[in-house]
Amino acid sequence: MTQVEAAAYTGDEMMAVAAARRLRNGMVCFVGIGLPSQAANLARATHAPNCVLVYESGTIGAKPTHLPLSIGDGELAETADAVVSVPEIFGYWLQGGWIDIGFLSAAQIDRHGNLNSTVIGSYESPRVRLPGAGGAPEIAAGCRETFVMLRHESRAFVEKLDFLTTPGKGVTCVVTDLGVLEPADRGELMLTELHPGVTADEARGATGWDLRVSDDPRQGKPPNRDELAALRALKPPNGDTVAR
Amino acid sequence: MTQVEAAAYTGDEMMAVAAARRLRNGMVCFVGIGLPSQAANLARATHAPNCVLVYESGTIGAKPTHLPLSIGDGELAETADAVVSVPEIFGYWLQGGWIDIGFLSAAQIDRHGNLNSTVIGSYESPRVRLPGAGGAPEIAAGCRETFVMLRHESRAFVEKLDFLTTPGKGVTCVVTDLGVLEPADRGELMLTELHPGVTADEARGATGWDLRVSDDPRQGKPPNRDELAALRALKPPNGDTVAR
Amino acid sequence: MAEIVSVAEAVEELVRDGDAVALEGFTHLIPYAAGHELIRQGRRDLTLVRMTPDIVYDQLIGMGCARKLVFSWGGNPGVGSLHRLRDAVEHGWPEPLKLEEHSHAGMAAAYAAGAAKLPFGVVRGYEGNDLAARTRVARIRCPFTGEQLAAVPAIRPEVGLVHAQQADREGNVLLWGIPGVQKEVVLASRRSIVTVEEVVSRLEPRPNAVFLPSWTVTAVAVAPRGAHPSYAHGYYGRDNGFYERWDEISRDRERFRNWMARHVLEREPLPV
Amino acid sequence: MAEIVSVAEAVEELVRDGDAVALEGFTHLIPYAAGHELIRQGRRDLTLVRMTPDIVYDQLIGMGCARKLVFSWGGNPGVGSLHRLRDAVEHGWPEPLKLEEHSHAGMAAAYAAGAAKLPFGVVRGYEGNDLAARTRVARIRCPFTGEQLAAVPAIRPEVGLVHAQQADREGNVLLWGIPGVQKEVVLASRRSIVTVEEVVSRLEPRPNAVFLPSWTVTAVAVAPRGAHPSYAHGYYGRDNGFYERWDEISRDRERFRNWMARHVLEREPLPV
Repeated sequence: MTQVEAAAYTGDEMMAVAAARRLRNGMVCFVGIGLPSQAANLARATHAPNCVLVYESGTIGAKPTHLPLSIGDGELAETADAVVSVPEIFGYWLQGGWIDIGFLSAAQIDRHGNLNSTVIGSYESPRVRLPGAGGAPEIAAGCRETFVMLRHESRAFVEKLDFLTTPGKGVTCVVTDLGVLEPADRGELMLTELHPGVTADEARGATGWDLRVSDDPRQGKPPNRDELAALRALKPPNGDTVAR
Repeated sequence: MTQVEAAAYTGDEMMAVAAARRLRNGMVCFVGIGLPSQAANLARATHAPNCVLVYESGTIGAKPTHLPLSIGDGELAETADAVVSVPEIFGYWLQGGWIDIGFLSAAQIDRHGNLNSTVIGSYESPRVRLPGAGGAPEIAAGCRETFVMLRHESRAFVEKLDFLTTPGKGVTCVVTDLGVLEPADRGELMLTELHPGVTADEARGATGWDLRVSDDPRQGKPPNRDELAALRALKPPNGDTVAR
Repeated sequence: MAEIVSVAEAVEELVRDGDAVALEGFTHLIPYAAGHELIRQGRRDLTLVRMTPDIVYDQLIGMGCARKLVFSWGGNPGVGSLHRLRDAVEHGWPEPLKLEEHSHAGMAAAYAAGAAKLPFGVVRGYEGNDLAARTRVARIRCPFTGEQLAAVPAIRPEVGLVHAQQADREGNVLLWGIPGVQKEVVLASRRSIVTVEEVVSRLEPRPNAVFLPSWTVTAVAVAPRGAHPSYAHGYYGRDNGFYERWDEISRDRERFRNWMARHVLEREPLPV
Repeated sequence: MAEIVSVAEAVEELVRDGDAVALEGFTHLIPYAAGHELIRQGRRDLTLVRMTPDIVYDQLIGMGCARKLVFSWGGNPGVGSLHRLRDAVEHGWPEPLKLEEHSHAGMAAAYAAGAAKLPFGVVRGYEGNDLAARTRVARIRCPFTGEQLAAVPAIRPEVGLVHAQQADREGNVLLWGIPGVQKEVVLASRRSIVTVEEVVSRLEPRPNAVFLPSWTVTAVAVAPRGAHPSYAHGYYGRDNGFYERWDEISRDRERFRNWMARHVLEREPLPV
């Protein structure tokens, strides 16, 4: 398939494509809103049509044709194989051990994949109050693997988290707009793949700790036309009220 | 309403009628199979049409037209307002405190309303192995009141239980084929009502402990024609397979 | 048995200053009409309980109704921050807000424990992070395996408020679509208010439906479009545009107050 | 992903002597076809787990398949005793049977804990009676209120066996009507077998339905009327007459064995 030139896609699109390529057909994914939802739905629209999407709103096997804005949009319930309560989705399904891949994002990540989505600054008087834990700690603990998706900037890739919301123990890959990091010795994240046109030095410069880079980082492929077309077809609905 | 002569009804029918009369319209009843199911459905068919029947199979607001043989017959699900799982019916609904009256039976009862439905003889080598606890201990603990229905015989009304399956703390009335017992001082059961034609001495003779009798026990009324007709119309279905 | 009354009467009668109230609905069926009534009646010092505060709690907090927030994820889904929530936490405006925060799993277990009238729920969580030290959680040991787990205190609000599609004339309630923790919050609460899209003569069985018998609900009130800008499955869709516009409306204290005065206190309908 | 195989293959491959197996179905959808296959294949030393043993466990016990029974109510519903269960407990025939007995609430909580992969479940119960001393239960203290509650060990069978109305070709399963603990037992078990009335091309959403995705089920097998004499909502009713006749068939050891030889081992259909 023809590949697309760098200028023809955004960093977010590259992230979604890189994450989607890591999903195999039949995998069960616990998906949040935004980039993770894009990646998982892109996988479904391309090479992994039987990828199973589970949203924390209790929709199991949702098959949205457009990206939902919230994790509880009506289309998720309408297209799901089953809709269960929130206590059940966290108890029987996530903690129950049925999910292969959990997707997470955060405001900060450290070299061990630990995540902060709680505060910037001190907890008692934060500079920025972030949304908080949500399902993240138990997603990271309950899924077989955790994929993190996060734009690569030194204020996000930090030496020390302001708050540890989610332990990084289960993180098996971090997809950024520059490349992919994977845990190496003692769980420290190492840059193992670079997106097209990105150098290891750029990634180092965007990381707040002394980033380890694998000997010969893989060179990622740009999105091909099919991937880009499928991704753009998932465009979220516009802001108007949709009568159902 | 015309009343019916003694010969015209059985002891079990008198029990069902006496128990049904104690149910008020709108009460929520946790019902087992057999006499309790008869009593509660009789109340629904006569003076308490909005009596709510909850069966431990998870059927809430079941409105059977015939008495079910098992607590999980299909008709219960078909006529119920809601059908929930067994963990939910015991967790959210019974333990959750929503039930007014729980009905129980047993093989043995003592003077404090404690019940045995586990073994006759010793636990390790029982003379008779009975079905066991089922929902009884939590029904007695979770409902506002417990009604016991039990044929009055000295082998059932015993000085000492062979096994205490269900504490009698919540028992507010025991309906037998001879009369009605209610807890008096220190929770000891006292005979407070006699069915038509029954004497206190008969009840004493059918009780394995020295039965206390209230000063002037109420004289129960026999079933009237409407009650008997309604009760008999509830006759369980015959044993043949009913295709659904 | 639930009484069928107006939203104003239900709130007037059942919600007091200082109560712990839970307005639930996981993205779907969020009880905005009831929330706006709390604001119009000027309730104060509320402990607001809700997994995902959403815009409705941003509004209650910004209007000074809340003393404390119990929550697990406080953002504008798919959009960004809840600016009034942030302003209260970061700058104490209009007044300081105490936080008790959980993870979704913890809070869901706490509601389920509340519904089952157990004093605590158990989850495998709150481990290896900074959250445990900042919230109400305890370690509990399995008496069979020795494993250490997290116990979260049951949530038993004074008043649970949810929105549903339908009630019948007896006050029985039916909702369908994403059920969230609505059943749990009604069963866990000491009193409950259910607003509905409409009263119908007969509730029909449906896939994924939750039935709440009249005897579990304190008051039912009719509030058509009472979940807007959230949605009511089968009635109207989520107003994603409003969620996006809220970001701007709520950024500025004055603009927020003016908007609330006009559209909530004075009930001027939103432009369609 | 569930494989679609025959009942015999599923049992052959997934159930071993000595396993803890749970054949569930609360009155409804009891997996008789799977139970009879366990008998035909001569499984031994099974720990049989089930809230209400029903006739299927009377048959397994009487045929010498079981070493232990974990249960909460062991009778013939609406009829009386399970004579083979009683004979095993009272006289050790055909061999002694160990009992671990619970209340319904305790056992339901134990299944729910198993499904949630928690090591124990919590109930307010097992208090003031003689049961606590005779079963696996422990007291647990609420770290917030100090209340003492009962902890029951989670049930995590080696194999969970349930019957359902339908599967699709991918092995997704749908059941409806009284759901009992079927979802819990499949999710709690290490391996699972679901027998179904039929395979359909598309599973339709229905009220009170339980959907089990293919990836939660190890094997699906088609067994029409596989729940008889229990019932399958929408397919056939409960054979109450058989439940009544079983009382006589099972009272006598010889008559029981002859009946089992003829109708289970040699599969002679019952007279209609």
